[in-house]
Amino acid sequence: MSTTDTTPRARTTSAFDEELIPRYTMVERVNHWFGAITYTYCLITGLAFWTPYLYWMAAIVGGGPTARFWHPWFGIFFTVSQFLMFLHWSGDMEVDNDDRVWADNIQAYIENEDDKLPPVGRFNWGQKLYFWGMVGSTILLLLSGFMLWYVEAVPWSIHILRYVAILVHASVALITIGLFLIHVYMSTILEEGSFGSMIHGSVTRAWAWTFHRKWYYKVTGRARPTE
Amino acid sequence: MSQASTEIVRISGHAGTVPGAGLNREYQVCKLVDTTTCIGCKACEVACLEWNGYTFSETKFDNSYQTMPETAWNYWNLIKFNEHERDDGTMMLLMRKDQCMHCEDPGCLAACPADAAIVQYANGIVDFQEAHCIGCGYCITGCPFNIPKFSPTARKVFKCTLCNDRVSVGLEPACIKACPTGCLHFGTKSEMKELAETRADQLRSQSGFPDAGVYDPVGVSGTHVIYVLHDAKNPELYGGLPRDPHIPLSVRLWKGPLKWLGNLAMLGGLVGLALHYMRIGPKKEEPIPPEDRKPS
Amino acid sequence: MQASRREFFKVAAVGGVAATIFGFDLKPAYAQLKELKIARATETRSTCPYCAVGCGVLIYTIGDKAKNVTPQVVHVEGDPDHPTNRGTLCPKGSSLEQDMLNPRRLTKPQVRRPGGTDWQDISWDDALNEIAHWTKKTRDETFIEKDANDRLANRCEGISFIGGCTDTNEFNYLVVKTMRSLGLVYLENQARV
Amino acid sequence: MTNGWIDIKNTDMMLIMGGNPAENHPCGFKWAMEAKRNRNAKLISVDPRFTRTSSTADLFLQIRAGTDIAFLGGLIRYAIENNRIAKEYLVNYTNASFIVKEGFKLPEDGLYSGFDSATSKYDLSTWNYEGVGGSGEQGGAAGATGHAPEPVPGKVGGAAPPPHLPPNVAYDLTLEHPRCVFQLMKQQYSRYTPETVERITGIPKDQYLKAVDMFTSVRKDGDMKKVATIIYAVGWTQHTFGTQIIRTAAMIQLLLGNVGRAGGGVNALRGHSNIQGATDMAGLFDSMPGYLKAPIPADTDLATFLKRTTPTSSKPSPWGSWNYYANTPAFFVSLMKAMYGDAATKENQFAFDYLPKVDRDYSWTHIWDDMYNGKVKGMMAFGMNGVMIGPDTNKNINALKKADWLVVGEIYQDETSEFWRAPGITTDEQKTINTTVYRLPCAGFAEKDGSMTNSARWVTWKYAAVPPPGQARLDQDIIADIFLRVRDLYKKDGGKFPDPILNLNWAYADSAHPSLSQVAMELNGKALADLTDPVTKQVIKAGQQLPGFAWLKDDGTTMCGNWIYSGCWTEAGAQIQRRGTEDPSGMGVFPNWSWSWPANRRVLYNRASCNPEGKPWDPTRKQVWWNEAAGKWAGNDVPDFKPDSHPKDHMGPFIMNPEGVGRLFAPIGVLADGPFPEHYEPIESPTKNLLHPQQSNNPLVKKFKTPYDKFGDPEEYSIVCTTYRLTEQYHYWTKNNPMNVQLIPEPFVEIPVELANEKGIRGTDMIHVISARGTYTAKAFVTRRLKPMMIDGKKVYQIGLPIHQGYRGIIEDEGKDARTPANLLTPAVSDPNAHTPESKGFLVKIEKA
Repeated sequence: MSTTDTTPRARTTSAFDEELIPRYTMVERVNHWFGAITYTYCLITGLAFWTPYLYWMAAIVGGGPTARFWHPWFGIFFTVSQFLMFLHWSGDMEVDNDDRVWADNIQAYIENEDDKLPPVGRFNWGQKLYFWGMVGSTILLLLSGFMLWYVEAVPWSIHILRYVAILVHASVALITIGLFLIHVYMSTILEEGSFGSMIHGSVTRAWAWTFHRKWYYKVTGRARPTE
Repeated sequence: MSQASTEIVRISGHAGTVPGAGLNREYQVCKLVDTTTCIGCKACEVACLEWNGYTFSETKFDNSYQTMPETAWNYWNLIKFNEHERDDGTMMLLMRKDQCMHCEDPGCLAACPADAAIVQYANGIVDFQEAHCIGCGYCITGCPFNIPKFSPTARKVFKCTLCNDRVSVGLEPACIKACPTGCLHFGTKSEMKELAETRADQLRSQSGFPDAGVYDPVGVSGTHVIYVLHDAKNPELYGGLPRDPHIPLSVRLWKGPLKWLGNLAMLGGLVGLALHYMRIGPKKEEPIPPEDRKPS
Repeated sequence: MQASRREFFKVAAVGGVAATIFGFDLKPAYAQLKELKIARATETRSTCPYCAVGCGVLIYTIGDKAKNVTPQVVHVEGDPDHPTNRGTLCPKGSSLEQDMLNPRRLTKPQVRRPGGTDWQDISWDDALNEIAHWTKKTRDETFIEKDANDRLANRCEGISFIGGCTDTNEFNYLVVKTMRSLGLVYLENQARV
Repeated sequence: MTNGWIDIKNTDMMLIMGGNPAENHPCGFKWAMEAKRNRNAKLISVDPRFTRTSSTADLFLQIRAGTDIAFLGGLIRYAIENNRIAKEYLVNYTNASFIVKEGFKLPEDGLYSGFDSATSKYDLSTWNYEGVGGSGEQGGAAGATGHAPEPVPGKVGGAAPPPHLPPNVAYDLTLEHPRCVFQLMKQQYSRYTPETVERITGIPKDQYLKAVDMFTSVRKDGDMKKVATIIYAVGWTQHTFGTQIIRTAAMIQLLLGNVGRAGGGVNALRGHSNIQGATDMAGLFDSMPGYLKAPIPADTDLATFLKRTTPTSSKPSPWGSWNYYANTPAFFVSLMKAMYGDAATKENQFAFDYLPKVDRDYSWTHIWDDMYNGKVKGMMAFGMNGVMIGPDTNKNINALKKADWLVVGEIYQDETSEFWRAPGITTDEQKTINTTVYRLPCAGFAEKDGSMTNSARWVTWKYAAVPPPGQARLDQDIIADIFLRVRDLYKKDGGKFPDPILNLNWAYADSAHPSLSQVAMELNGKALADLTDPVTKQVIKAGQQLPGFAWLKDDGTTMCGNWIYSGCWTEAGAQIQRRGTEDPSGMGVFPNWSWSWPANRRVLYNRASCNPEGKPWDPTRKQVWWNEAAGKWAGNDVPDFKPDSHPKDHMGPFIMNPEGVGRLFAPIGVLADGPFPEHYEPIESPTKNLLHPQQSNNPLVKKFKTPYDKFGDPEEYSIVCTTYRLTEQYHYWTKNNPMNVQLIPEPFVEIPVELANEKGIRGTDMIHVISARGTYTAKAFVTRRLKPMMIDGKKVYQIGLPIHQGYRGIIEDEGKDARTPANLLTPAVSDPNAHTPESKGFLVKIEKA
């Protein structure tokens, strides 16, 4: 892939390229969708509570009281899925030196000039950022959410915590929304093949080679030629 | 249309003053609680309970005459008892009726996300509409007086309505009616303010309370429940009446800048992503170069 | 509790006339007032049975006192016309509704027999007959016609009547009439203690 | 109350002592607050505890329970010493100038003259005024409040004839005569110095002086315009010298000229809705309706009885005395006509023999003692929870075990009907208790009509709102039914002296269900023959309702169930149902609201609100006044006076006293234990009487002899305990009411912080309060509202406990408390005058449970 050639190269797919290699186990996928659904539920209901202009969203999920009733529970379900994700993926989420270089050149990634970037492992720096962002946010949302859920359990003498909770919950939720939007955008529209991977659990060799080359080498057992 | 909204201020083709100007009624209602004549009899508590149909919740003796530590979802009106020794060694039993203050600038309403769950009437009553309440509890956070309380059975939040069902037909609130000593008064805000100031003045000049005063906190733009206190400089003595209540800063930030910033960010994010797709487009997988097809 | 919950959530728009009295601008879609629970209740004037201030109370009952209706108490509050309490009530007076609607009320005559360890139900007729027999028996056994100095005494020292604090004047007078005529001298009242 | 609830708003000064109206009469207390708000009136609260009344007071003093006479006696001394007295009032309206017989001795040693230690009785002959003109001691009796002398049974001829008041009394208007009442009073209270008061009451001298100065300031510089009131309740009554405490208050009010005046008076706050009516109707052994005296065996016929009980006036000869009780024969005969109708004839002395004759004390504590001793075999208790009310609950329970039968008419399950399963009585023991107990469901207040009389003597009709629940029946129907069945038995089988039963007037339209309006009309009275007023020529036809008690006759031509209620239901209709809300004078008279006895007067003795010339002491608070043009008394209130008595006739304003004036000195045993109040210690007291250690207690108090009548040694039981009600609860009634139980969920004991620290007790810890008679168990309420006191140099603690909880009730039935009635602790000793037991001020010790 030329660094100057902006015209997409004609695909020379081969059967080899289209061979599938497993990327997510069944458990990982189910959990991911469990997380996705619970998050989306929290997102819809949360947005309904966030602004009157989106209060109609509560109607979609059964009306305000219902939405309010399930929102914290779905938050907990989401937390459970986050915890499982943590168990599944935290090992692959460590940021290494390649990632730092990658991060420094993120502009190239945004502009689809991926070959200016160092090859990445199972997850790139952006995904790791998303992962850790979500893990951290979940912890904060959980803590602040409990304080909102059982607000009267926070003694009046330290009711400043109630105030902190309300800001934290909203602010962190906004952060997750930002992360979530990018995540959804990239995995459904931007990066062809990603969405399928979370459905079927596998990717093509080409996909793996293109986007997660180090991982490709690792799972196919090929050493990187330059090494 | 109600009288409140049909008050005439200008008339076309009319010479002279507006008839009725200066005579128009003031509609802002107000409860006056004169703690210096409160005898802590709890008639207001029972009257509230009876009128509103809440009957029994279990209480425990807690080394005080006070019925329970705080108001409850089904106990909107609570007298707080505090033993206090003055500097000269004389004993005081400070008793203050705690209930919704019906703030002019209500923190509960500011914090509430549910459409029409909290309304403020022209007469100043801040009313929870349980039919619209979603039970989120944000009002609990928004209230600087710790008044709204969540009912786990109803899954909604309740508080004093200032008996709007009674007030709307020209009756006084149940607590006011019951009060045996006249420590509770009900009328327009300006009348109550005047009565309160007169009483505070009497306490200063006649009863040896130089710090007597009226509690009508400006932080929430005034309240529709005002207190006369023996010691207006130390409202905390009266069961933790806040010295300077206001809508919490965090609620203001949350409902103000944060909300607009957040909305902007979300909208901006969506637009940005769309533009990104249009300008840069999808990432596609590429064929694997031959060198990487070979097994190592 | 059930009833009161229902009551609480039952909302009804209040007519425009009533609503304007204190300046409500009701937009029913947004704000609905609880209906006034005594709007069509019947008002009966009574006197609080507790302390000797004698506060006037208004007892609100459902039903218009028509023949086929047994009234039911829904609310009690002070009588604003009464010069002493002017509509106010203390915590005891304010809870009078519960004194009337109290599941702990006694509703049938009972007797505890000698050596008994529990109550037994008894009909009014049997109970009053037995009491009348006891009264006559004890009176006849203990009646003193003449005292030790041979002066007329005409008293019965075997029976005592103790009267309560909330009985009406008329009841008290009937007690004095009947009990004095039975010769009772151990006739005492809450007034003493 | 001499005055009324609303009238309190007219006062300038309130001494609230022995009562806690903010808690026990909140709706009446509003008028005290009105006085504070509108008149800048001052409120002094004197109580063993800092109560919710104290929280509104300008001055609070913590007093040792039972030392009120010392406090008030010191107040009398202070007022006299500082000339804060109403001289003109004192001279003209009280017996201050009356000269007392030679030989009368003040109780410097604790005893008045005439004490016989063998019988523990006083010879009353020296307790009298000096007569002028020899044969002075004819006729005349003690007067309105007197107590029947008790002949000694078994002694032929009974006791010596009671002394009588002289018709012409020697007097000295300069009040200088050494034996005049004023000088004796001054001498009596000269011993009550602030220092002595401090040692007895525990009130520091400086605080005490502040209080008495504040109270007497209404008479500063001879001013007569201001008015002070004294307000009390059973905190005064429930002592072995309770009546004398109240008398001391009355003396102060006479001394300061506060009686009869708007915003003044001596105001008893009665504790129950119709205690006043029950007293008026004489549901008490020693009186007949309208405060007529009960006959005694010495009253061998009607004439003897009437002579004994009808006072004759006794006064300085130039003065007048209406002596209204001179009409006793008319009142009594009309009562007998009401009771026995046609069976009461002139020939049979209006059935005088039908009435039981009392020869001794049959009062409350005696009932239980005599029941314990097997004398009283049956009891009917209607709305009266005798076990709880005590005193000495244990004794009452054990007395009931010995009774043959008990009838309880109640609306809730009460402790009295369930005495046989009181805590501690096992099932096996229950099987040995042979009392038959009937428990009859009665009607609640809202289910009955009828009238009740409040503390201000207002007789107000109420209407039934709902029918009684289940099989419950109206109380009057039950009493009627029992009576009619007994009458049938006597008709059928005969028996001992059936005449009064067979002849009782029971002419109610529905005899089994007497209509209370008919009974109320009987109370008012009606003419039995055509009557004509000799002056106005007004005619009342036979059968017509009487307009008032002035029409009552002693010849059997009128009948009236209670003379003081005459006027309550006239030909003009039921006055007690009136609802006029107008108050023309603005002084809270409300003359057209219901009706008050006597004769719709709202402030008693209101003639005394004017100076001797008939002009109001304070022109801004005009109650009544002499209208020279009309030649009669006029007023905003009904004058409590002879309407046409010209001021220059000098008729005394206290028309119910034979003297016509107020009694600073109570002569001839009107009060059994002394003409002047003297400080005695409660029967159980932490200290000897500092005035006369050899005579600590009231010498007339009797102790019973059962094993339950035990008394504590102050060495062991060193804490002074008092009992009280809480505003949230009503006696033993609202403990069945969830809302009130919510307000006060559990019994507790209020103890001072210092005592708690000493004993290692923290708030809400369970503790035992132990007296010589019983143990009460509840949670500790550790408070700074009770402080340790220094009594004669010794540190004394006071504690207090509410009386409400027992062994039946919401929390009791759920087993959430120790089920110990407060009156397990109290002693069965009582006041020799009013026979009220001493529940306020007894000794206990406390222990952590």
